Amino acid sequence: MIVAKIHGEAILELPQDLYIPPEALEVVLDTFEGPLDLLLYLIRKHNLDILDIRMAELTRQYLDYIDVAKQRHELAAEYLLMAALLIEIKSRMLLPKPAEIEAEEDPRAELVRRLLEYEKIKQAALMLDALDQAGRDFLLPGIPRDWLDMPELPGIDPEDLRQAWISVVSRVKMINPHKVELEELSIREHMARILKKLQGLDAVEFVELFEAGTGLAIFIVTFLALLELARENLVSIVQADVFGTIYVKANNEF
Amino acid sequence: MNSDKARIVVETALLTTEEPISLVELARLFDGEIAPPEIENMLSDLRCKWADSGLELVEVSSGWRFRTKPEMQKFLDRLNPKKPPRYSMAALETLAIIAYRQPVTRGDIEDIRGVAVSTQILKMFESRCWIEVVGHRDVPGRPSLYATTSRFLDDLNMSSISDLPPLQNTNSLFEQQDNNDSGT
Amino acid sequence: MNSDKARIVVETALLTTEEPISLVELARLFDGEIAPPEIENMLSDLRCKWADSGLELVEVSSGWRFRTKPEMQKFLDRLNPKKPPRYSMAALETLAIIAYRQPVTRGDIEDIRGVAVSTQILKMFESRCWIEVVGHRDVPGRPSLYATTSRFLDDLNMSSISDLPPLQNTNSLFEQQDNNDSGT
Repeated sequence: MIVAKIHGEAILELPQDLYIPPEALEVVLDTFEGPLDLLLYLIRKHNLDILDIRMAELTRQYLDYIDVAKQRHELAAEYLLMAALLIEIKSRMLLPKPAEIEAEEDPRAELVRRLLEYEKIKQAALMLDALDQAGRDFLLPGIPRDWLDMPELPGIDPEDLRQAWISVVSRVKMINPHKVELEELSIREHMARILKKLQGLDAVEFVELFEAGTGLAIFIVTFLALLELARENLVSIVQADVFGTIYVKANNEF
Repeated sequence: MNSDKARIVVETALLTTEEPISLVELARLFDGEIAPPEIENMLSDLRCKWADSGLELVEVSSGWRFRTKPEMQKFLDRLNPKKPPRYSMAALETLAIIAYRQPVTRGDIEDIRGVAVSTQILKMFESRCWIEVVGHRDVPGRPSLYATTSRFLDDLNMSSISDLPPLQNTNSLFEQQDNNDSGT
Repeated sequence: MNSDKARIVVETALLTTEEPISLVELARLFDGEIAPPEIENMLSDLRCKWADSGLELVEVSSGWRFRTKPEMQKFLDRLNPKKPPRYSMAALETLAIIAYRQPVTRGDIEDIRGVAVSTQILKMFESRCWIEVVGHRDVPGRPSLYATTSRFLDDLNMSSISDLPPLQNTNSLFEQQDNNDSGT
């Protein structure tokens, strides 16, 4: 048996969800985001084409709905405003159209536009919610940097030192130029190295100061550094017997 | 510095910040010694290196960052059972309007949703740095214009607003219109 | 779950948690399916795996966590640059004298600079482990002899003191000396 025809298509039975029991309305009401949401719900539940809303039916359902809700809720003004709008649209559709304003837009058009836009946004909201969200669906690595509390120390580079040296030298040159002389760096470096090695020790064998495998140049520089240390009276070089072991000791360790 | 060492530095920087790091910022790690194109190569090396792990290197709106893969969440949730609350439909709709229709005023949002927008919802997204006021519409009252931030894109793992899922037409309306159009 | 997959889960948990995670908590990741001793094995595997990176896996009192290796600091600090502090000219000159003329006493430095050297400057470089006392000159008062340290070389990216910029040709003073040298 054909119950109804929608767009020329035969409907054989009533949609199951066409009727909403009144006591269910209150529960459902809280889930609606507003009158547009409620209208969309009613339209979709009726499986109706949003473009071809049957205003009489929709308005009746909507009014039933807010009537029930009104008894138990303080109803938001937006719902009443929507009710007024629906009734206005319905009444305009009932009026016979004089020929001269036939071209007038369907009174439902604006409502349909808003419903479609709202439905799009509703879907967009669900799509947004479905996106992976930092903190909810994935986490971010954040290994703490342990040293952040440490005060930052000034950084320098070798060029800073050279500039500082030049500044010292040029100043000294003005005062007393002959006191400054250029020395072979590596001899100075080895002097410091030898002193460090001697530190805390009674004496070190002369040959131990020469590291095997470091090459002739290093041997010579080490030897020169030793001579310089002796000249500056920073180390003593001792040989007890002829051809005996030569010992080197720091003079501060007496 | 050799490139293995440099790659380790880039990896460490990315693992120690929750914020994404841009190429320009990554170049700062090396005081300009390594050019951005070379750093881009390192990033793609790192992406391969991490392919079989629980994190992945991704490019989002404000730069590069690691994130956990979705399949890890099941386990990680057991470690930290408190989950951030889900947003209400009202909040999500408001966010969707700002994201898809930006810049919008509060009035625009109310027009689309058909109900008043609670100040709380806007404040909540503002405090999460997901939306911000980007200007004022030149009408009486000069209402604020809201737009989404790059933090919003980062948190949703997108590099631009065009990565948002496309809006769907929900009705035959447009099909019909198309037919009508082609008929005329 | 196979143990490779489980190790990935443990690694991911450790990389995304700021607090150390105990063995018991790590076992929670697997809902008790994997026993703590097996997780301990994974942790030691992970420690080896990370050995050559910028992070290291360490056990602290409350559990396991990753931390950044100290040698990464230099680079990571450049990401959030503050205005870098600088040494005074007096401090730099003192350091230059120690670097180029080591070993020197405080008196030597004062002779060269022509002004008194503040104890604070020497203390500052000593506490930074850039200079150290390597001996005492055998003269009345037995003054300390200062030299630079290997830490100083490391921090300035030099492998030896001879990597210091050469002083030749930087000043007419040295040019004269060079001429003299070549003349002899």
